[in-house]
Amino acid sequence: MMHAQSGIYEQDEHDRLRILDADGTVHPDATVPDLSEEELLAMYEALVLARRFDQRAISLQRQGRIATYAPMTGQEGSQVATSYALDEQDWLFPTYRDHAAKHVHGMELSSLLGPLRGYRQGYAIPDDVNVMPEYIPIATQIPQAMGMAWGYKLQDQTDRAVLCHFGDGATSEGDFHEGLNFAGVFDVPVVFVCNNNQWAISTPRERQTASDTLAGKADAYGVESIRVDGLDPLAVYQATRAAVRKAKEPGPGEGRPTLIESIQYRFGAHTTSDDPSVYRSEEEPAYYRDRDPVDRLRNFLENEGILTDERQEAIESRADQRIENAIEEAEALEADPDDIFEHVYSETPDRLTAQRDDLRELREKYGDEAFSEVLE
Amino acid sequence: MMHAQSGIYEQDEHDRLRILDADGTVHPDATVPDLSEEELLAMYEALVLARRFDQRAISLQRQGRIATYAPMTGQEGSQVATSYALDEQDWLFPTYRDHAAKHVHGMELSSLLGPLRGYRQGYAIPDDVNVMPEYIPIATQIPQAMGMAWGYKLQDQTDRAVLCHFGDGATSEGDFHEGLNFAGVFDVPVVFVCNNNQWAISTPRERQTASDTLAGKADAYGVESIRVDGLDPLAVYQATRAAVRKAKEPGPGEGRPTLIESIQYRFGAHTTSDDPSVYRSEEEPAYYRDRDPVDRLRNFLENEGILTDERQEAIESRADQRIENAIEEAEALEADPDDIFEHVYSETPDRLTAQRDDLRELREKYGDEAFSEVLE
Amino acid sequence: MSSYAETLAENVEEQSEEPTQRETPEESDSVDELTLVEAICDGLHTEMSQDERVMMLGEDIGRNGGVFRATDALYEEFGDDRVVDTPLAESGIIGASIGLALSGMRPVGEIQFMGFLYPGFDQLVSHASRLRSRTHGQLNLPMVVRMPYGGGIRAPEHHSESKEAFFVHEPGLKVVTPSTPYDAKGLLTAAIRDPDPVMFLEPKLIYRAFREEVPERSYEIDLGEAAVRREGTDISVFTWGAMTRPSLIAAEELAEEGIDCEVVDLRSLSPLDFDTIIDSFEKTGRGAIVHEAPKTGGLGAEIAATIQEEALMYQEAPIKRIAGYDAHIPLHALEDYYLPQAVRIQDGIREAMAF
Amino acid sequence: MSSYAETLAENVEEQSEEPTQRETPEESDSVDELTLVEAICDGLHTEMSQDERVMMLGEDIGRNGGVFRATDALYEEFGDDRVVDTPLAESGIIGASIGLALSGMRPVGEIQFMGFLYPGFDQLVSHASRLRSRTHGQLNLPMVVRMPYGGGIRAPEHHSESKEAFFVHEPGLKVVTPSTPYDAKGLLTAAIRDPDPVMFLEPKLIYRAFREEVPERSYEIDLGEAAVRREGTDISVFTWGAMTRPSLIAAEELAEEGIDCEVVDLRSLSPLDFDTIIDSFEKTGRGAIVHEAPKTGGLGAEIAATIQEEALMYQEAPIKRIAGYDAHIPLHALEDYYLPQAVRIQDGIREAMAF
Ligand SMILES: Cc1ncc(C[n+]2csc(CCOP(=O)(O)OP(=O)(O)O)c2C)c(N)n1
Ligand SMILES: Cc1ncc(C[n+]2csc(CCOP(=O)(O)OP(=O)(O)O)c2C)c(N)n1
Ligand SMILES: [Mg+2]
Ligand SMILES: [Mg+2]
Repeated sequence: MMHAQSGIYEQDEHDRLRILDADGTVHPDATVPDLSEEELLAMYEALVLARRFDQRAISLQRQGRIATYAPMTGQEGSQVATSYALDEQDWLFPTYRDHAAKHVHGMELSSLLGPLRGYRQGYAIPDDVNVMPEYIPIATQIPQAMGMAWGYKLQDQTDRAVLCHFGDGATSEGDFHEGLNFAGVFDVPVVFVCNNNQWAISTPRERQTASDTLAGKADAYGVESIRVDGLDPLAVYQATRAAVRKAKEPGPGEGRPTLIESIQYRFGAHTTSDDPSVYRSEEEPAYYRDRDPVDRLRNFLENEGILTDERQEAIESRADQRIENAIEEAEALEADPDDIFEHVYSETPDRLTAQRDDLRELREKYGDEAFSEVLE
Repeated sequence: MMHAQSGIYEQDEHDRLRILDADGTVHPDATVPDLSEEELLAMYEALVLARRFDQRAISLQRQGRIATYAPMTGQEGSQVATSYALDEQDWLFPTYRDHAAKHVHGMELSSLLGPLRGYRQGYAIPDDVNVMPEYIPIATQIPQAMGMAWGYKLQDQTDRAVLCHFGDGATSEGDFHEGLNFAGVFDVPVVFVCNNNQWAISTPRERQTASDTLAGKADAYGVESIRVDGLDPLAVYQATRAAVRKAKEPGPGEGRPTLIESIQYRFGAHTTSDDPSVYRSEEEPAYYRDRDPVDRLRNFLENEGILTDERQEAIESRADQRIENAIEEAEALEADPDDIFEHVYSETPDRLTAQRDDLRELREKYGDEAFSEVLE
Repeated sequence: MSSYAETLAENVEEQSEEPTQRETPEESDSVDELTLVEAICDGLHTEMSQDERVMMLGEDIGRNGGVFRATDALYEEFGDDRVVDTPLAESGIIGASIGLALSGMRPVGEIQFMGFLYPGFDQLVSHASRLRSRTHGQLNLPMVVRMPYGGGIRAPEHHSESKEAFFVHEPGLKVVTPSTPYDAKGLLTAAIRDPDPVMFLEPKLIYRAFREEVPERSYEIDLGEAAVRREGTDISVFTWGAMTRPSLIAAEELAEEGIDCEVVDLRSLSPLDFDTIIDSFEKTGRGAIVHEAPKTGGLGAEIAATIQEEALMYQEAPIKRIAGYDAHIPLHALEDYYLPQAVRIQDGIREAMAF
Repeated sequence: MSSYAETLAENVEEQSEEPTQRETPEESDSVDELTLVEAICDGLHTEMSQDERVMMLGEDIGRNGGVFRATDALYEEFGDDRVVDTPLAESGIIGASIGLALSGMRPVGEIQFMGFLYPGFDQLVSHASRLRSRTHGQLNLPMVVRMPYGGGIRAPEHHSESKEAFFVHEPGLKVVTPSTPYDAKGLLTAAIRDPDPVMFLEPKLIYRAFREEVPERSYEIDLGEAAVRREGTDISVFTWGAMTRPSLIAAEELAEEGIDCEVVDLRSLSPLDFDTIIDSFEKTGRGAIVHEAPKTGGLGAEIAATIQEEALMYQEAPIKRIAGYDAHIPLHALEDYYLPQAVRIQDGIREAMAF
């Protein structure tokens, strides 16, 4: 069986919510969500920051300054928009690719870089930020996000929703199924966002499942769903905002949980260790590149007279400055080998303390250099 | 949240395939499947045998002659019909409740009783029988049945299908999801039969999932599905036979895999260790008892003039005789403690052989009586 | 606001590590004669009454009261927001428990039998065990996963598992198993109050084997501490759960032959109480370990390996492992031959003595 | 009938235990200098060429050739019926492998990293390990589950797992891990031909660390046999996988201090080659075990426990376990402190010698 050319059938635009056309003009049937100029500009600034962060991170990886990185170019629009649709008290469950989503919901840029430099400190969540560490084992966040939402509902904290990101590939895992099924049964305030970027590493969407759409899978759980143009930040914002509202205050006959299928495209490689030219054609991205979310929002804002060249410049230089600061901070991180033994349990068991002491002794005896030998 | 009275909403009969009305007359819109008198009688005889086997097994358990048993009264009609719809070379993946399905597809009655008496010999599959040992961990058989069907397709053995049983509860497990999704993607010749008996132990169907139907879950995998009245053996036969044919020779635009939701009711307890009066009302079964599959088929056969009193008597006494023989055989089973160490690997590792020898020595030294002490 | 939520709102400090202030009823010393499974039910009841954040989820734990009645009558008392029948999905149960704990609840999940835990194994080892460590100590997961384990009850396949070693090898999980009703309630209470995820393994063979006095008030038995069940000078027998009783019986019978066994019930399998283990061994110089799980890779290996590491100079004989064989526990006709019976325990101890 | 199916029809005897007759090309001794991952790819290639029943399934193993290129170019040669990209679902991959094996195929499943195996753990321990035993020997499961494991490559969380002990504790599974390219091909060939399910663990740290001569023809290395990599008289060092190299390096450096180490590469972790282990230990009287997994409950415990059981009279010092610590392997900035480095290995051996 030859794979159908991936993404082709995702190019019918009539089955999904969109607000901006490819060139950033407002679609005739659509209404722009109720956002102030400041909000729109801030969203745009976040998009520019995300795009530049992504490019910078890829080059840092090339220089060996960070480890494997999962790029998000083409997907930042959706990421930024989903986080914008959250209230501060809502929680976010991100994947390894959701850098922009994390940042917009409160994580420092430098924290994003910490784990990439090998320090778990970046996963520590500041007290006033509601962002879980990124999930690497695919789909495992889904039952957890559902559980947290359930817990808030049980505690009558009905002003809280939980937003959970995952990819198209994740829909094949058992945890997707179990999580969505619980969400339907217990009617919990959770918003599932499936970032369908058409690829799970080298596996195209068509090979992932024979169902027509990913959104349609929600029916199996009595969960409502919507498909949205994931390269249109305004459409994603609108759909997510509606889902968050519904999670907190469902109307009559409405359920709290929603599955949003945000239709996107992975412009680049799966990660910096991946070479997509091995498994997909160069031409494929063209359709999507023509709908680049950053350009689209910029065109819209320019058309609306909100974005001037001056503002654009300021936005870009602020972004670059922040990224440089973040890199500096991240590169200043250090970790004590004692840290290996900390926080495994609330109280460190004796055996583990003894192991820490052993390592201390060895370091004293042989010096830290002895540990930096290449193992292989 | 109070559970809705379970099963109520399953009582709308217009959404499912049926051939016989409650009283066994042929439904006006239906056509009786093309089965000879002999086949119909044989099917009925299997039903009578199943019902009597079930009653006998329950009483054997009460007498302590077998261990925990999962009754099937009310579900035998569907079990017998699904196995009748198979060709000899097709494989069957049963659960712990599918005694009749196993027997009709070739397993001896005495084999069914073996494991219940504590001997795995009953799980050994005679060479000319294609029935897997029963699956106890819920839903785990689903990816395996799919894999076997896939293997036959790869080997171009297109005259083979695989039929896989599971319950309503099983649809909540990740393995249901992964198995059906693979089946859709690889288009394999498998027939999934969901025996929706409205209960997973004490959990009613409504609590299992918020989806409208279980059959509808197949859409999420691009798999075709059908709902059938599981208390109507002829309807189940027809649906299964069609699914088996399609698995082997799909028509244009048809997929090979099918999910059949066979709508049934668990007349009795989950197992002999279960007391359903704790969690469900006595009245509930009445609706279903009025549609008892054994009565229904008998009425039909009597109406058709196929079943006479004489035949009925012969069928009953043959059934009883076969059951008694099977019990005798099963009660004659013995096992050598050496058996514990056999068949763990193709060749028994030295350590395991040494362990066998240790046990032999202990038995010689202390006698087998020493091992029959109650542990607690 | 539901009344449940109201009381919760009073009690819940988001992510607070401190146990909530407990109602301290008149310190009463009234006791009941309870079986082990009743003591578990009582422990759940006591803790749910005192801490509104405690809730339970699992298969058939509600109206049905659990397939072993471990949650009997709790549904009626606490309602279906706090005693929740879930869909049939173990990864869902454990994944949900993680999320519930993160939201400020104290979930107690039930897995119907240890043999059905595996669909949820990933949630345990990839997340429950790691969220504290991953977040540099910033998140904690006060959750309990209860499950009956072990053989001997003439159950079908998959109902007699004893794979505690899987959990012990995973850093970040605590693992406990009681061998008496008193301990069952005390360890369960401590497990529920503990800020870390605790696997609470229930030896179902002795769910109803005997009764013991169990205080009505709540009390904790510290996690991480073994109990010396019988003092002795000749050999140390290390065991846990349902194997404690046959080990004690063996010890009594051997006493008549002049072999004086010390029987140590580990109770906490992770972290292990190595101090008690080593102290006992240094006293006796000989050791035997009794467990149901297959010998190879079982927890007995860890205990023997540690003893030879830390107390080789005291070791007078090989430490004997009296364990399940390296085969799957057979269907019930042969299970008595598979599990360590008193006869096997005695024989093993005699062998260790004779060396 | 597809041409694939045709050749299959010739080759396949349903449930036959015998390996099919292999084409025996001119017995050639031509060799290539291959890395370990190349040797794996070569082994897969050789076996797929010779036995049409062999097929592969996993995530990204097709066009992409596997994230480590272990299946490089196999898709192009054998087509997508035999090198199958599956949906992203590990229970699906292992469950499907079981079914495929039952149908007469010889599936080789790939799990992308050991840390992502757990969703499929249930299929492994509840079924793959048991179908032979459950059916009283009537069914067998010739299937292989391959996966890269171990740390040291600066990978993200969950990509450095080393939990071989989980599989070893489960009866019915075979577990092997190569430490050289030559062994990689030979063990993999044997694993594919074996009638039992084999977990094939690939030490990814040394996927490309060095090259070795690997014959082009196919050959088997018997499962269940350890290899003495360095003979020595003073102490036996037991290790496997990627830890073999630092252990050998340590041995060479210690030789200069006059400590003569015997280094035993276990290769087969289940069943373990206890004969070789005990023989070596009886010769040296001292032992050390080196592994990446957390110490507690790791395979080192089994080895030490067995030695003291069977060779206590020879034991001159505590057997030292040089292992991962009882914490999760840290993110990469600290992983060199976590994994047993040559310096730690040397120090541990010196300690065992000094006792
Ligand atoms: C359980 C599990 N299996 C395999 C992997 C390896 N892996 C990492 S990312 C990935 C593809 C994920 O695809 P998708 O869900 O579409 O997300 P995307 O990367 O496209 O954002 C795979 C297979 C993993 N991380 N977890
Ligand atoms: C993985 C797993 N979890 C839990 C159980 C315990 N259990 C046995 S039967 C059952 C209910 C199954 O319900 P359903 O799938 O509807 O089948 P039925 O028994 O009604 O035929 C449960 C929870 C199990 N066998 N396997
Ligand atoms: Mg994707
Ligand atoms: Mg059911």
